[in-house]
Amino acid sequence: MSLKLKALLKSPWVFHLSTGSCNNCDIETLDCLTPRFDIERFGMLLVGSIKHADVLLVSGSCNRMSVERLKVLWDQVPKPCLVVAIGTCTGSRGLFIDSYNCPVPLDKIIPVDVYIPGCPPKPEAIIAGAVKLIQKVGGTL
Amino acid sequence: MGKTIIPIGPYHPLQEEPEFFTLTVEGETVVDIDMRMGYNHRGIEKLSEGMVFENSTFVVERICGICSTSHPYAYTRAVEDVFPMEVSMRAKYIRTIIAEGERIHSHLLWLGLAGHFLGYNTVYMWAWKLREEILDVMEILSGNRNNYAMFKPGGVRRDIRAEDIPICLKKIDSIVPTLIMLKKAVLDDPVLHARLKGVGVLSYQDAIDFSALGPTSRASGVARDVRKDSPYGAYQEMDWNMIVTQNGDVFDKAVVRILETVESINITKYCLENLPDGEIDANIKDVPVGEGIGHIEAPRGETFHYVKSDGTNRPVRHKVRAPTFMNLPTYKATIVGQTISDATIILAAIDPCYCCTERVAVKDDRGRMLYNGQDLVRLSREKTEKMRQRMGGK
Amino acid sequence: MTRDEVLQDLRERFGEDILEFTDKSPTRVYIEIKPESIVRMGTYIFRNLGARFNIASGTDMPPVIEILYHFIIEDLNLLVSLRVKLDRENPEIASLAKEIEAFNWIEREISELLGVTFTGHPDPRRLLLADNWPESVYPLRQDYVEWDETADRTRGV
Amino acid sequence: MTFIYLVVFGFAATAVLGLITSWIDRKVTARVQYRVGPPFLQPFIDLVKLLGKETVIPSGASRGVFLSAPLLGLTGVIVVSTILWVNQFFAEGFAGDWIVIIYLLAIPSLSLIIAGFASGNPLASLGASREMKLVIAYELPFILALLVPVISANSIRISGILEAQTTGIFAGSISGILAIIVAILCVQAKLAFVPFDIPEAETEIVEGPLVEYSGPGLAIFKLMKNMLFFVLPFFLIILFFGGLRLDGINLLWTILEYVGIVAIITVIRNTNPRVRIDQAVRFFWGPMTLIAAVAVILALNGL
Repeated sequence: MSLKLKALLKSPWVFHLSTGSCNNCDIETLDCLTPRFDIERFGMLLVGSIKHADVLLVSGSCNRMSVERLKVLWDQVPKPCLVVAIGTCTGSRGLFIDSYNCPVPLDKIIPVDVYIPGCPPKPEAIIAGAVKLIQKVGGTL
Repeated sequence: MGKTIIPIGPYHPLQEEPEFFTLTVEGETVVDIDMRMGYNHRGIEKLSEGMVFENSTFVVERICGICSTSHPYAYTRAVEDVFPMEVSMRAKYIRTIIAEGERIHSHLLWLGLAGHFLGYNTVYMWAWKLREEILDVMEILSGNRNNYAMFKPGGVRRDIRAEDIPICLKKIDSIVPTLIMLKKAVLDDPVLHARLKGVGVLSYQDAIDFSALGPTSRASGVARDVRKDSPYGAYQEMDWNMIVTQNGDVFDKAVVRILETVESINITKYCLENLPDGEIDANIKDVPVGEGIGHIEAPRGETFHYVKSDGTNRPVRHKVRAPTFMNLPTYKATIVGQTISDATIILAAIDPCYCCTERVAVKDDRGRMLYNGQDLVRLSREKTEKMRQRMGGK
Repeated sequence: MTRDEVLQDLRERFGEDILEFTDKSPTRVYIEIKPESIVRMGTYIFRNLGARFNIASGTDMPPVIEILYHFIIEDLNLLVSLRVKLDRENPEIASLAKEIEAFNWIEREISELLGVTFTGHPDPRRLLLADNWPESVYPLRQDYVEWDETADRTRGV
Repeated sequence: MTFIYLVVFGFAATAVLGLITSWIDRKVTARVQYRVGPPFLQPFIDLVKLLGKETVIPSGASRGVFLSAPLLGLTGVIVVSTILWVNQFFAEGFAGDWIVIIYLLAIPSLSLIIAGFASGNPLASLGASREMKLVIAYELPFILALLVPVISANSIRISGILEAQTTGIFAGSISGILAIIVAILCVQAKLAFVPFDIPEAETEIVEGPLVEYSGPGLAIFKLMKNMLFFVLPFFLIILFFGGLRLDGINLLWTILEYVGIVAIITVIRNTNPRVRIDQAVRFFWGPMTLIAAVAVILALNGL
């Protein structure tokens, strides 16, 4: 494994994107930062600008308006960049599959590396998902 | 000085959810604002076609994660307004416990995020640390950290076990000292005073004109609380205070929320200690034709549900109005003339919740789409269709 | 004013505008009125009776579109709902938003989702739907059909 | 010889110590917030990672300026730290090196301003204009506060200031204490930490000037900030605490002084909300300038 990749896996800065979610996944993601879970232990930081991000955490069921923005943002993000889909909505669109405003699933818009199912996934599940992501990219899974 | 356009969003660290605001600024002063909604609009209506009254609670729960009690509560009250049924006292107490638990966690969440927006991350971490304890209580009571799935028309889905109550009370008691310390630290901080007082004032008249709700209106001196005005649940059984302040600025909105958290803790404790015995569920007998309205006080203000029934086991129409829908337009009234630095905290002070605002959860039984691929659902639907045709076909 | 006085007052003042008066329960009253009287009656209830505007809800019930304006008089715990029925082919009603700010967004929402025109609305832009959403397709109408051919409804995972 | 000083001390040593400082800062922050905090090597890993990322140049930006701005800032810090190191351990500086340092310390801020305007992003240029206002606000009290040791030592050379403190450090006098208070608050603003992180307010203007930077550009800016986080406390120690002393028990004192200053900065940053730019300007031009002026007057009277 190259040094570049090693460093990336030890310091994934995440940018959080909601594409029309019910907020629960977003709140549980934020929860990962707080004292009980504290993902800064693993070098993860939540950043404000997409330009600083290494990992995109996407939640929500991809509605028509946010999908357009999602495509623009995906072009802007500096590569290499990993994508984590949080919640059932991003995986299968769950309840919202027949909604007139949610035409396409997330993995048809941008490539997804890891899915974390759950409605909402618990913070422990999100951390476990992040670990899986690191293992997968690092080639140990 | 020339005018510049400053975008906030759609993806901005200020907000967990996407929303697009365009601020027109002169130097640092905001002169105009435009809001574009729609980044969170999921159109729940068309996909929930064909849901029976009982199942709809799960859909409305997913309108918003933070208000995942308020919407089912308002919805069940609306259904109970259509159906003639009596909810037992025990069910009412359990509902009140869950609703107040949600208010505590929602207000703590707000406090933390407000601190974060001001760059005061210590408040953010402390408030969310306290919030974890409440989420633990909710997990003990309902099995879930969020999306509690406790409500159903006629009662509640799960009972509270007697042996859980002392554990919950202990957990709730354990956060009180820290909460009081945090309250002092926030309300007595001179830098916070300098930063928040007199900022983003919503006048009394504006609060009336915009029909502002919840803490947003109560901070402006409009004493408006569904729990007092139109009592429901177990709120009549105990003494508690409606927190009203007069200034309408960001600081007052924070004061209202923090003091309300303390009130909510007392209500929850009272309910847990005095939980009456009895059934938790009432059965629905027959479905009358008619319409019903249910409204309750969510953490952000009044949540309003309207249900129309045509005698079948599904609603014809179900309209949802979340509090942010009424509160968010007040942003325009409060922000003009303020600086960009204040714009974010003024917006945060409303405690906006876009997923609620853009829900439009309208159910409708005449569509052709199925809710879920499961064959069971389809079969029962076809059966109902046949029955309906037999009954004269609508 | 007591509950009875309020209702009596409404009956007297707007006798000609009221089509049907349903006194459903101690806290709920439904009043069906003529569409053209909505501005007068809405403003009266909001301004003079000190009511709060809850929300308006529109339903497509062929051959009419029904709009309910819900007001609550908080001191009396009384919910007054004004019902208007509009022609489905050409639904049009006067806007209340220019009088009272609270009506602004809900009228925008109803007009884009149900296709009701609110005449005199100060800001008749889209509120919720995307910019590429086609004109005169209203998702909340009963006869809505999927228009987007690229939409993927396979269940996937 | 100059080149070795520049590379070994000005850059390498300062960078390593700066990254360690930033780890201390993050760790203390985490402890204040009941968290565990990042591992020791985290700042180094972050840096390596950022260097390996792609650089995205925004379409509205002026390419050359956008890419050279971080280098300009880094150069400024390297030169400052070289002067400090050389004065501390190797040779006498030149006459008036104090003035040169004050000027060079403005370069990182300048580079941020340039970066902000070159990005062609409204948030970045807003951040740049805030940075500009902030610089104007804190420069006056900062210079006044740093004038106190110059007056007390009666020398405008760093080596002279160090020499004058062999008998007793300036932090022991009333004027010294007042000046340190002002200087630390100005350092807070220079480093753009809460409550004066107005130019980079993450939740308002998305890190301001840095919003469009990615990859190596961002890495250099972060490195610059971390080095500054070492250089500024170092400078204060030289001016008020008699410099770094590496002999025997004094080594412990030096570390304590250094970590103490860093901890004070971190604690201030974690117990305050961000202020508005107009409040910051009023704060620095009002009470801070006043206190600094009093300190100067006291120092002139030998207190």
